[in-house]
Amino acid sequence: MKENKEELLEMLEKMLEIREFESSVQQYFAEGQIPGFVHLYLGEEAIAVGACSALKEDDYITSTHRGHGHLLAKGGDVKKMMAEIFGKVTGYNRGKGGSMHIADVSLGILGANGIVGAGLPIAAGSGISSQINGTDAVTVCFFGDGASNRGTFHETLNMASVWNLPIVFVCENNMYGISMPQYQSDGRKGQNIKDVADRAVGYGISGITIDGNDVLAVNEAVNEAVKKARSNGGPSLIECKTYRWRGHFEGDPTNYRDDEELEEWKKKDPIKKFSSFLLDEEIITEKEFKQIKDKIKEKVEEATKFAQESAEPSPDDVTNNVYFEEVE
Amino acid sequence: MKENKEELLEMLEKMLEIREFESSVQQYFAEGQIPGFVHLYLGEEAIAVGACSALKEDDYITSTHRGHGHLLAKGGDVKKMMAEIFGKVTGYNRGKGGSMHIADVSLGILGANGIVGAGLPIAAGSGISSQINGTDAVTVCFFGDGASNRGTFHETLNMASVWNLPIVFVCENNMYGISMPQYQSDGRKGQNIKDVADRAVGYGISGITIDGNDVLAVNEAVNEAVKKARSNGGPSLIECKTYRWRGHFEGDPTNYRDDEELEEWKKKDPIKKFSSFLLDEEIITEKEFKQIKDKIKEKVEEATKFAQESAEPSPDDVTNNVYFEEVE
Amino acid sequence: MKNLTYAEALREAMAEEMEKDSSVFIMGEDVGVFGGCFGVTGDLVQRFGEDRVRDTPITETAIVGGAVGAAMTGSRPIAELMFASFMGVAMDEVFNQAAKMCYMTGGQAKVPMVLRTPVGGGIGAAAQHSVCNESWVVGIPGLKVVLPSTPADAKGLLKSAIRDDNPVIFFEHKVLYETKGEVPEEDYTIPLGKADIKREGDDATIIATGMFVRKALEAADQLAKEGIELEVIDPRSLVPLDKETILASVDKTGRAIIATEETKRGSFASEVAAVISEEGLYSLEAPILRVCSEDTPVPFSTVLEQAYLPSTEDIITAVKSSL
Amino acid sequence: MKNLTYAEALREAMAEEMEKDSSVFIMGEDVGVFGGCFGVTGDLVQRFGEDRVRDTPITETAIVGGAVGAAMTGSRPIAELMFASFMGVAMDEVFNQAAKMCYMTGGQAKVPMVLRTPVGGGIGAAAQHSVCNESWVVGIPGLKVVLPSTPADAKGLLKSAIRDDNPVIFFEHKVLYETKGEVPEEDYTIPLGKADIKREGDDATIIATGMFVRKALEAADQLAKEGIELEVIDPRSLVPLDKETILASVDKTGRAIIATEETKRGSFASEVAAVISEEGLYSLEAPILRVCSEDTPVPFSTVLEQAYLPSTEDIITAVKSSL
Ligand SMILES: Cc1ncc(C[n+]2csc(CCOP(=O)(O)OP(=O)(O)O)c2C)c(N)n1
Ligand SMILES: Cc1ncc(C[n+]2csc(CCOP(=O)(O)OP(=O)(O)O)c2C)c(N)n1
Ligand SMILES: [Mg+2]
Ligand SMILES: [Mg+2]
Repeated sequence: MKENKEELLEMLEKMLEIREFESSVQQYFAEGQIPGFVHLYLGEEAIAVGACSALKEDDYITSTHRGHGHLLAKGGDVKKMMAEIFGKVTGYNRGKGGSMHIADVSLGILGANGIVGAGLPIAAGSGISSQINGTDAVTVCFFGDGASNRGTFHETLNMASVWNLPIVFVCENNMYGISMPQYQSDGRKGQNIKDVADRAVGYGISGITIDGNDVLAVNEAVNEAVKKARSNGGPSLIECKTYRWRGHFEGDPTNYRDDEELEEWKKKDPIKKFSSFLLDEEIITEKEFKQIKDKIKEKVEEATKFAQESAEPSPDDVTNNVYFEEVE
Repeated sequence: MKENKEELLEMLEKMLEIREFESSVQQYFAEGQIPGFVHLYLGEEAIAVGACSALKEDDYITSTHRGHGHLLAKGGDVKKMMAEIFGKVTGYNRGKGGSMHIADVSLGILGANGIVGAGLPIAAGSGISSQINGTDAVTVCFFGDGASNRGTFHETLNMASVWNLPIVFVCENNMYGISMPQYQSDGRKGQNIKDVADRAVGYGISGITIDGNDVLAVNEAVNEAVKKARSNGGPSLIECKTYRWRGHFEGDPTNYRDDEELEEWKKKDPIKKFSSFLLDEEIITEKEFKQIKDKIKEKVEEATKFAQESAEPSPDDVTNNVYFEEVE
Repeated sequence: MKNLTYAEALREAMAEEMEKDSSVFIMGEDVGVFGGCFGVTGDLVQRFGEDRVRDTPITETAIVGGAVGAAMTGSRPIAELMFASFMGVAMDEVFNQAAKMCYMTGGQAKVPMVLRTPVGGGIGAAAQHSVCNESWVVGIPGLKVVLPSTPADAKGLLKSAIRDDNPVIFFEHKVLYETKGEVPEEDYTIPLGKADIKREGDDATIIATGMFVRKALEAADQLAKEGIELEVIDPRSLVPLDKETILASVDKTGRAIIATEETKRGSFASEVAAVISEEGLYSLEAPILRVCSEDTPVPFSTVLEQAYLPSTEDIITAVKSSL
Repeated sequence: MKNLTYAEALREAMAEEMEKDSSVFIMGEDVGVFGGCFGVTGDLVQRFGEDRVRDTPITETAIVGGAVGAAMTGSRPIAELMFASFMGVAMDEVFNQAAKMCYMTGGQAKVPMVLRTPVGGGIGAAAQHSVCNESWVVGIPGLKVVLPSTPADAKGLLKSAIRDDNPVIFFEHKVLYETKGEVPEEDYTIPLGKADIKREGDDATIIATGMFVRKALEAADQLAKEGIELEVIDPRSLVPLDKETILASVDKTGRAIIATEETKRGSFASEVAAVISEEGLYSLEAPILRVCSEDTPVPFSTVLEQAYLPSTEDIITAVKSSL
């Protein structure tokens, strides 16, 4: 567990950064400034931050369609991310990828991914690279409860287990895959088990279920799993229970769930939980908290401004980057 | 469990029929009379027979590349099967399918399949049909230990569970997928668990492991699972431990396993086991046993003769059957 | 006649067939209470119940493979893939199972299933949600392939597809879902394999599909002002392909331009060009031109996506260069 | 020069590259102690160990997706799919991941992976083990696609593919594995994108791939006796395609026949026809003909499979009909 104040504050800042970032994306999408689809991470901040705080810069992550939080937590640049989401040439992907495809390969961020479950085999690959190239890099593979029903989940956890790959599988169980409940005793459900972590048994690896809204719990669990993976102990599965505050994508009417359910979960706000802890334990003061919030707000505002003011890609760029070219 | 003599003899006959059939295919393949690939079921007869003896004619099965045994056990016609394997126009598939694609849709045999694990989603489909059309048909889905590592296994068991489909998943764990051991504590392995049945937990269904060389044990387990499925109790997974006597396909040098291992398993010959039981319990006499064997030998010889003497398809037939045509 | 959107017309087709035949059912992700990602299934779950409008887990392989098995055993599944871009996930089921089952079994197995799925860019959905992958299935023997361009075609073709005893890949174009058109009141079907001449003309033939029928018609309107008369042919079903109508038109005009949203290389447009160059070469007075998207993944930024997609202007330029 | 089989040449290419570059590794089903289903990897596991010659479970999706991830993170995977017919299982990984990663990330991600896999019929392996599915990947921007016809080409092209910083689909033809040919002693590569004129001639151009290069050369031998001189072009890499060589030849001969083992509709052969009809129409003195397999799944019986596959005789007939 993170013990010193500096590390705890870093986590708080990241969570606030994600919250602020996503709120801005929500707003600018509603205003029509952002094209395409966006899937917001609001309410799930503790997972990305708790998990990525357990990683070193040269560790890897694979992400999902709901990737902004993961990327920011792994150190992604706020400006380049926002610019990418706005489709600008200054974005991480030069405007070619957008929200669902942001990557920073130099930071080990192997990309958000528009195909549910596609990040899992890619994580197997970075795990293999650690073995082939003899590095101690660990991969954290994020995916949703819905993704855990795809064949890629099965094939990857199996491969990771038989090859003892250094991977931590972090399942973000936010209770839904679009309109499909992960589990309910009666009626439609994505799977017939309450805890996704139960699936670990089928691969001979450890699987645990934790409170995904508790950043310290996430950090502790992932930390341990990372240590194990780094010391050749193989993969683990960690299921983090959480809830997405917004619809599946912006524009989703959420006609498949109750407002009360959302309200219940809002009470479990991961940021409120963590900041209350830090305040109660007198690790930070209200004033410090406010300062951090203001700083983050400014940072995201700057990023938005950067994105808005950046140039569009040139139409001629459309045919670049189909094949890789070494840039000097 | 099958109690009366007639039923027990039927099972014995089927096992012998498969043994004889496969031995003939082995021989004629070696002689060059059969083109393509053949995957023999020798040594695994108890599973197909135990399982299919629990089914009614309008129940369904899905099969695999190693399908001869399943098809015969479900009532497939020996002549049409042999003719198909020889590529003759009198074969089940008019010579278009061959060993890996034999089907008898009218008997609920939804086909052998050349793609490992492809039978599983198809079994989900026949399960759905039972619900849509309000029949009580149950589907037995056969697949190997190797297939249980494919995504189709995962997706199908999950779907079957959430929709409570009437399917019995019968995993034939013959210890290898080609050269890959299903499990071993050290070295290469297809999966990191000793029993494939452990995977049932991940879908919230029951999973058991049984002796796949004991036809009565298989029959009993499948019978129970079929009853459950037929009365709306949903799917089950039954893992049957067995061993293939021949190489993966005819021509396989089997450089990945020991002769001793084979010899050990030959001692557990499912036919010897069952016939000894029947003789010991005096359910049949040695003489009856010999009579049955002779009858079966003759039947398979006739089928082979039929196959050999049948006509080749006409080259013009190549373009027929791409699309379905109702035959009056 | 009534005025319906393309999405409504599709829904009507499904509802009518489900009413008529209890073995017809729908399955896919979020097709139930959510009403489908693009709203096509809408209220069908309320009308037909959860048994016949099945919400699946995220499990494309089992959806398509399940449809194959259901179709082989007396049902008529309509499976929905939320985006055609996801077809890769279920490609073995499309290619090795659905398409081949009848042939492999020597004609025994009937696989009356429809796989509905939206293609196309233009909504900023980027590389993994915008593809036009008609060419993947056009080359697979055993499949039929449809791509309607109007509400009336959508309804009539979908009803034929549901009644067909073979697997039909039924592409829909996302941007067309909300477009409106006249649809007959009475029960009708449109046969698979019959092209529609959407506009007659003598100067050049445009073979266009999906969204590009609209763009071709726009181009034709503009060119008409300059006295150039385009014949616009919408094959509607890509397989079987109505070669006769296409070849007759090219013979009349001497010019063939194929306009589709696919990336150019290895496209359905290439196939049409190959057919014309094989069976209609002597009709040609100019090269066969393909007006297609750039050979790149679909980019996200609106500017880039517009550069990627061919425009009405591109069609006009192609026509003029061939005159 | 040394005399090697196509399979041996492939193995040499891998061994040499693995010796030179420790980030190159192999993974696939039964590529280890079994030596590969067609014996291509042979003794490589003994030479390079189980870490670099990895036997996988039956898990094509994870194999190809794993190769993508490994390639993005500093390795150079050579993934083997036991049969190209199984590509559908991993199609999303080929199409949405491997092919698009570089473009989607704006050029950040490099995906230097090779996917080796055998195509082709002729061995009675029936519908699900015999396909030639070049067309699936020829149309996917971001991939390179190779199909060698001789041992020397196989070795030189595979070495280029391994060194390439992009995903390369490397098709091999099953029936060619045991064919022999001269292979240079020294280290050499053959660039992707350069066609080889396997025989020069003035009367007609045959563009042929894989097994059909052999058949085209047989046809050329026979026609030469009648005084007809064929030019036989082997593109070797289907993407990038050496259009210049093809168009120059067609311009010289005035006739283009494309001979590949694929089913005809929607094939790579169609793409070549489309290119010629678009960029070389005025060179043509006769229709462009495609000599391809029947548009059916691959049948099992030897008689039917021979009827399905085009023969040398079919090529001769096509040439004559175009003269
Ligand atoms: C293979 C695939 N199938 C379907 C989709 C459409 N889709 C996008 S997100 C999503 C739900 C994902 O659910 P989950 O994995 O739980 O992640 P969450 O959205 O809840 O974070 C679906 C079905 C897709 N992108 N890819
Ligand atoms: C998707 C797919 N991958 C690989 C193969 C090649 N193959 C055929 S059988 C086989 C092994 C199957 O093992 P298992 O499921 O245990 O069945 P068994 O052969 O042992 O009966 C393999 C890898 C295939 N046919 N399909
Ligand atoms: Mg979820
Ligand atoms: Mg096995």
